[in-house]
Amino acid sequence: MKTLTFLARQAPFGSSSAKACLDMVLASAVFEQQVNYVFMDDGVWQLVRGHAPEGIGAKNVMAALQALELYGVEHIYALEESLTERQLTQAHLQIPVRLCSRAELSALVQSSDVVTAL
Amino acid sequence: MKTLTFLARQAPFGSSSAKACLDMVLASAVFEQQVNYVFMDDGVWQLVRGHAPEGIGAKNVMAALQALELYGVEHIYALEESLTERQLTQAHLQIPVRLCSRAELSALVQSSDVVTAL
Amino acid sequence: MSTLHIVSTSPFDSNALLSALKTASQDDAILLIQNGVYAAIEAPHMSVMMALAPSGLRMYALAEDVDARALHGLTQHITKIGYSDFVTLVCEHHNSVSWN
Amino acid sequence: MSTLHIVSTSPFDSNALLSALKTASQDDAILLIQNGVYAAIEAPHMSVMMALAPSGLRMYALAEDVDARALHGLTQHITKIGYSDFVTLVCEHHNSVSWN
Amino acid sequence: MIISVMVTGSPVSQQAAQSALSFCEAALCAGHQIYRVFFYEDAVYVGSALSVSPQDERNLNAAWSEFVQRHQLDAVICVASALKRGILNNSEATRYQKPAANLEAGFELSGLGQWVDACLNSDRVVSFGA
Amino acid sequence: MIISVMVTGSPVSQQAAQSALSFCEAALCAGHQIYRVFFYEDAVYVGSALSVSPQDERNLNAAWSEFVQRHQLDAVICVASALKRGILNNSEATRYQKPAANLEAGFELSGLGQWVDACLNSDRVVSFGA
Repeated sequence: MKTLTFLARQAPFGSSSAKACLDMVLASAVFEQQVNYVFMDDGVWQLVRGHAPEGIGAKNVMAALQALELYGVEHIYALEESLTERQLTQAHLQIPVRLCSRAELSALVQSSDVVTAL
Repeated sequence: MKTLTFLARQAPFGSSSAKACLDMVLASAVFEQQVNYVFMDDGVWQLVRGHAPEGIGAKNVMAALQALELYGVEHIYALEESLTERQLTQAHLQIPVRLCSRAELSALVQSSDVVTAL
Repeated sequence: MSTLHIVSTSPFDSNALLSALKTASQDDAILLIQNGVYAAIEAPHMSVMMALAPSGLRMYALAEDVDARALHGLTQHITKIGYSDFVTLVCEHHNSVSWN
Repeated sequence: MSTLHIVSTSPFDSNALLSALKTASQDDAILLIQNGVYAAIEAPHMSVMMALAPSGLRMYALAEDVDARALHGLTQHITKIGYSDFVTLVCEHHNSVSWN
Repeated sequence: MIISVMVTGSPVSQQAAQSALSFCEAALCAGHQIYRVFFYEDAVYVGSALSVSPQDERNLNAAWSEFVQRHQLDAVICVASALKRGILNNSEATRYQKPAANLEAGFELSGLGQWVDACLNSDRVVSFGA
Repeated sequence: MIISVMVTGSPVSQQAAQSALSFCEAALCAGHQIYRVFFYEDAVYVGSALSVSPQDERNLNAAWSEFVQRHQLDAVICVASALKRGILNNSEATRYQKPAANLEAGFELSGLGQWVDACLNSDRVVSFGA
């Protein structure tokens, strides 16, 4: 088993990156690897509760975050600094996440076998 | 005759934007319109003398800047603030340009019929 | 003679908004669309950036993009508008610049 | 256990370098490629950003990308390397992160 | 008013082509005339007839094709951008000896002159990028 | 070492696919083994057989195709990314009743599982984005 860490860094709807990262996380979970899913920079916007993208012709792709636990993805982090910069708190988020500091992120990255930032 | 203003804002080789903007400028000149070609933000890197993109499998697209005069494109500007931020001076540039201030840029934009930022 | 500045990228990861604000004249307007709407939140980082705008500059954010992203508590200086107002803004201004 | 951080976008228009610098540990390395190489210039704006790096962090810039862009006067903290050294760096580090 | 629209962003990985379509719909709805829609750079992928969307997602290429045909709009795809990206009509496929064409119905391949012409003949030009 | 490479950027409008190719060439040159190259998101356009470059410009799609065939590399294009973007092999074209296929020689369409498999079987994985 390897440790695969994903850094979700882009906002949810302006580009396809958020969905691309989520699909990689789910595929890794299907292969029963150790997955870390970290939301940072504009990626923390992906976690926000209440997305309603019908008006922009998009699917609510981030609704699948709710299914992460079913897939066995349990190590979900948000970089505290990124939330703070955007005036976001846990109360704004649609799933519970562990807040992590820069130092914790650094350690997580260093201890992973493969790190993918999308 | 209309005044078409182009704001070249991206660096020359990492994306195709610089070439796309140049092609639009040349097409506008062929139609004998009044063209303003403004280099600003990372777009000022397009003007730098000595590009050697062979090592990255690219053509030296910006060599065509030399031909602008032949096409009748004479209003070529660089935003002074953008040059300064990047420690660039006229001596680094492959063609002579008029330095413009933010206020001059604003006036240029407002007085144009069509403005394209690429 | 006034210009509509359309900003479509996130102010946290792009200098598009900054360039637009510094280039805008006071009778211009700014319209935030796509990820540009994140600039409409109340946050210290955004206030600092918005302070660079000429005084009196009108600011709008596209409702469809704001709602998609579930942004709440927009700063009061920014008016939420729909696509039909977007079209009206385009017509009311002499020209537009799209900052990506 | 150390990480190679590969930064490919311009520091003037993207927060990729900033994120990489803040995430890097002191035994990591940064490699600038593509438009990321613009971070290698001597400029006050870049010095401020680079000061966020942990002390001792090694910094490299890919020669092919530097030369393509005709960058001169790189800051002395950054070593110019070619693709074969890029491969060596990948092998020498436990993993890599590509910041775009 | 007479309005022209330029699109430069990729239809699958960016939002520009969706925003542009909504804008065009609203412009027609308000009684304006669309002189031309010009697809440039990665936006030329809008013209691919081969794209297949997941069943629960909207196919933006199909939506654009349907829209321009229903309103009989002049929808021009920049031929230089298209050739580089492998978007070909029958005559380009033949000219370059490629095995297939893939240009969606409703779109025409032409040069940047069509964009300049749109600038000259429109009251307003709006661009949709990234 | 055993190395795998992922590419996510568009071959025409971004530099990622060029950087990735130079990296792969250097890796082979240094005696390393490339387990797989995985094309994801806009990088799947590398697999278009219909792209036509101006005569004085390098065709990166052709260069990649030639490279993977010469070295008999495992070059996988993400099928989900490819379908959305209109990159089809014969069987997908038939399945979705599309008029043509356009997948370049040397590439195979497959799922994200191939990327996870590459992570498990490689000593190093390097990504090339924007």
